[in-house]
Amino acid sequence: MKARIEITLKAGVLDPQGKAIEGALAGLGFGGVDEVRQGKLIEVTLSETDEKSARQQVEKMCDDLLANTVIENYSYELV
Amino acid sequence: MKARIEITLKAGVLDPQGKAIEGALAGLGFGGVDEVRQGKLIEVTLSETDEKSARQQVEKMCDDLLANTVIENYSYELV
Amino acid sequence: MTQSTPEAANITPELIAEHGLKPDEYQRLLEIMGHEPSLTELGIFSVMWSEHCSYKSSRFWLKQLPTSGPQVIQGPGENAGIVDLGDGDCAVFKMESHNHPSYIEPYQGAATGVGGIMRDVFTMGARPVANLNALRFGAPEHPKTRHLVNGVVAGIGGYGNCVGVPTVGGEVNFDAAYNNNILVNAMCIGLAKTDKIFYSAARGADLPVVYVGSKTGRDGIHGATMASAEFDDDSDEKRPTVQVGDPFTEKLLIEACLELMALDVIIAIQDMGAAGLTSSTSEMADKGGVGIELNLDHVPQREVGMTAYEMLLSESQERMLMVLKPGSEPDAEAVFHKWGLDFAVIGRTNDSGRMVVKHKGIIEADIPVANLADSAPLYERPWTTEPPPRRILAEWIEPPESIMGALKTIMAHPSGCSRRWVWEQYDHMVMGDTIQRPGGDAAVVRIHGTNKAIAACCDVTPRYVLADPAMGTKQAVAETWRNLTAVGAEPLAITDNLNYANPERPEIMGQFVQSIKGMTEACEVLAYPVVAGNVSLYNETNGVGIPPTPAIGGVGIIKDLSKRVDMSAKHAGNLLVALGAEEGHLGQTLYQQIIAGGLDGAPPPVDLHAEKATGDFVRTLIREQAIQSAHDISDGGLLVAIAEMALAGNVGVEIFPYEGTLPAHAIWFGEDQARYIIEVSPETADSILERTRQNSLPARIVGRLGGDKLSIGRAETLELAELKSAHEAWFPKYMDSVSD
Amino acid sequence: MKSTVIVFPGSNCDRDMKVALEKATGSTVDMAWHGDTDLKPSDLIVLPGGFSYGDYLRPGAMAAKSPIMANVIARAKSGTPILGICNGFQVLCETGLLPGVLMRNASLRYVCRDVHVKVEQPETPFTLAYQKGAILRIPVAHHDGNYFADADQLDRLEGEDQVVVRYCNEDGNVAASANPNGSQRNIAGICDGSRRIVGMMPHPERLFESALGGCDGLGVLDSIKQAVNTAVAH
Ligand SMILES: Nc1ncnc2c1ncn2[C@@H]1O[C@H](COP(=O)(O)OP(=O)(O)O)[C@@H](O)[C@H]1O
Ligand SMILES: [Mg+2]
Repeated sequence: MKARIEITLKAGVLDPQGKAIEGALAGLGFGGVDEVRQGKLIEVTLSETDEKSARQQVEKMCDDLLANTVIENYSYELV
Repeated sequence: MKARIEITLKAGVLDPQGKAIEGALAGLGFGGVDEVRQGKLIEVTLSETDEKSARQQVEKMCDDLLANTVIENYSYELV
Repeated sequence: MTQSTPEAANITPELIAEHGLKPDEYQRLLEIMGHEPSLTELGIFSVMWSEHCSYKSSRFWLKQLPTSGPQVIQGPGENAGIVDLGDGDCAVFKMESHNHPSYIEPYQGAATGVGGIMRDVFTMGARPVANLNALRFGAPEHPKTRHLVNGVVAGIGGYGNCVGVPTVGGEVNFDAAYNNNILVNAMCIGLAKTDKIFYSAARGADLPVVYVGSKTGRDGIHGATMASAEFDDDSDEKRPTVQVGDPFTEKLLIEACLELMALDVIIAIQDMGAAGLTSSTSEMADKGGVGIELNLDHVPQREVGMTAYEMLLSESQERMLMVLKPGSEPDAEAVFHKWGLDFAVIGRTNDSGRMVVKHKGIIEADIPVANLADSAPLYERPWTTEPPPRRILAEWIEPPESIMGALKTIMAHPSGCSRRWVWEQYDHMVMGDTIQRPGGDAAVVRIHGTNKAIAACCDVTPRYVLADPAMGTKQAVAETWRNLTAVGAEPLAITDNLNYANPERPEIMGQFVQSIKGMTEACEVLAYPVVAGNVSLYNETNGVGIPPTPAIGGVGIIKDLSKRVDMSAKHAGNLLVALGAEEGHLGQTLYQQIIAGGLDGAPPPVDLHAEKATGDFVRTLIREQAIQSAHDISDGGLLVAIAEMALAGNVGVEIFPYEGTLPAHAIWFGEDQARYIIEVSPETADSILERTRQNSLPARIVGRLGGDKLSIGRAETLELAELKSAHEAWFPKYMDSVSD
Repeated sequence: MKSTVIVFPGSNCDRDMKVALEKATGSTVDMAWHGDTDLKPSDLIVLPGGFSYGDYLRPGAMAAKSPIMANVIARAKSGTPILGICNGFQVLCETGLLPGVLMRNASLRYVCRDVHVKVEQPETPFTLAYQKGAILRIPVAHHDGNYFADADQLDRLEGEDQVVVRYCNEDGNVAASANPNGSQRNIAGICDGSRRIVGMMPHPERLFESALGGCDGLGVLDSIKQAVNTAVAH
């Protein structure tokens, strides 16, 4: 089973990468770009086959390591 | 209009980050994690309202700046 | 194990050509093998006989270089050169190119270049302590340049910073001739004990061959093979031939290797560089005069379904091959597992003299090792050369409207401006022994726990080499020698990195040959041998080649750190004395290029005997602690050198008007060689000048320190602050304007 | 006195820190490996700079979860002074021992250079040898030193005098132009409420002898010596 985890910065948290991309896009002549936010996409292949335990496992991974829940949100789907 | 862009490493390209995360998860006692790959998620808010031109714009952004097409693939959706 | 031969490969002329083998080279292969090769065998020959591995165009000439001296412990031919530093210490160093990969993918190309050269150094038992890099980019206006500069510098920093080895020096040039062929040359210096050096010769039979480090993937398997669809199952996505570096793993690999080296169980060790497993295996076997049998089933693999061909040709990074003392495997494995790295016994040595590779019960390759190495093609390519261009007389070149105006223009130009933007992205202080940071003449790195230091620098002036390859290369060697001398070091030896266009063109081969001649002469006169090097040919796109660019990396020693100087002007009231003959040579100078409309004529001639006499004198003064600062005169000439000292020390200089017979601008901007500026106190000036006369060294007091500006008489003045902002501005401004 | 430097895979200022501490304290320093589960008694613990776990995922994130850190956190709670330099500061934030987080530099570039910082909180075991307001010239070397916390958290830090050092100009002016990484309110280092846990981006261990270009970092080492001597005397 595979988990696709998306980790994004919470609203209000500074995003230096997003800001820099925004500036670069403007510099390259892309008009009308209002905001850019950058996040992470993490794909984890699990040997677990039971969906419920897989969900538990993934949530624990995110809480324990993958996301810094002070500044980040996460969401995921199993595929 | 918002574009959600996913940038992932091409198959076969070494992903040192993914590898290190894999090791760390194992160290934290998560058994059965087979592979971890890390990618980027970029959200761009566009003032463009026409879907076709938005697509063109996003693809050009990805080719020109956001993705390193030598080692990365990208995909996106408009929301 | 049941043994069978691989399926017949159907070796067509096209397949041979795709593997870069010429028809006569293939004939030679057939003679060695005695039968048609398997595909894997063809792949092995193809990489081992490539220009990169076999040096087939350059070997003949490289043999002529001076490579010995009492200080030399190991000359060219091993992973890196080694010089003696006394007290049981030695320096292990080498420079290597990663040009093409850096053009394709600047960040990863440059990063893996740094990783590769570090492995060459720690393979020999040395802890890497300093990195340098010599970079050539296209014209700043070229649309790709900014992207390349950004990626290359970030990649070099990204790798070295993470590994924790300081990047302490280098050089950067911009020139339209590099638009489509940038050069990224990385140098690494390590420190070892003379009684703990490790080599690659696998001596002895029935010893375990061990693979350590990262797993093998399909990275960097070459384009030739990529073109044949049959090697690539998922052909919907063409596999990138770019390798991705993993500096974190490199750091672990360094620590693990050094830890294992202390256990005294390694018989031979070799990094897996170009042509990975193939070249490391065959080189270890060839040097040790043994055979090796590999079983690829045991190779740690990152991807499923890899073929023998792919595993043998993969250039996955951060891997090493070792031959261990039998029975020591468990201890060695424990060390690598502690560091979280793969460890696998993948073969054994034997006395067959053959490299035999098995995979899934099939013998994929069986090749006589000695022939693979010794019978590699060797070409004495035809070469032509032109007489050097005529010398340009200073009188032919227009003076500037104002001397200070020209100075400011030169120091604000991409060719003359500060490289701070580059080196501030490199951790140049980690390890706690960087005594001279970037921005000086040579970097100085203390030998940990002692009062001694090594000094190092990289130099070549491509415009000189293009005009006159022999003289220009001589100059490059001399300039490194001078930069080392200017910090008080005794120059010991060099590594070269010879970057040229297509050697099959006789005029390019001629540049190469002339460079070797110039280098040979300089190394001989200065007793400054070549102990390591690297050749990069075919730096050419659509028939347009790079200028000949023999980058030279120099290494020296400072035996007592209390006896060194830097280039920053120190005290108001002190005098600046210029040493060396003033001839006002303006041909091929920055002045000519930037102010006078374009390069022309002969480069400044190098008198190696004057070089030696002047340098030895400066070093003696530094050791006597008789001078407060010193700087060599190079790009931009005397006035630029004075200005650099003033900026570094933040002290103005009252420069004395020139009263001789040459045109003044030739005096201020001429790039005459074998020259230095030294700072002396007014009390000692007379005696030092007297000593220059006794030594028949031309010398002249050129200015007095003080104030906050540069001035020549009343009319010519320039505030230091103004010069400083002009000098510092170009690079960050350029890089921040429309980033990519 | 006993001090301990924690070594993570990828730490690379561990030796520099050891050398500096030995010079400061005159006694040998223990090096504790990330995988160890026990930690010898120690008067003070330092988390050194470097790239633990390659800085992959988030700087300091994986180190914060390594086995030894459970012990370090326990020691912190029982009052052992802890100093995190650079990557060590990032680790302290990731463990939650210090608030906030260190984001990518605003320039997105690694920066290695001398900066100036002003000492705002001299009452920590690592800054007590400095006067309040002292200006130090000290190197930074990082890719992720952009200190971020929300406005409330920042106000709380300020209100409790937990900002230890702030980037400033040579003349002490806390200006945006003096900020090498875009950190909020020019913050270069902070402490916890007990003032015994300190994290800072600058590297005092890189500037403790004139041969290295300056001695402004010496105060941190002198502070350690004083703090520990006082503690031991009590
Ligand atoms: N790519 C680089 N990496 C690190 N340091 C560099 C780089 N390029 C230039 N420098 C540093 O900038 C200073 C000036 O360089 P350069 O003009 O080439 O010196 P020189 O004229 O003494 O050979 C030197 O200290 C050099 O080490
Ligand atoms: Mg110089």
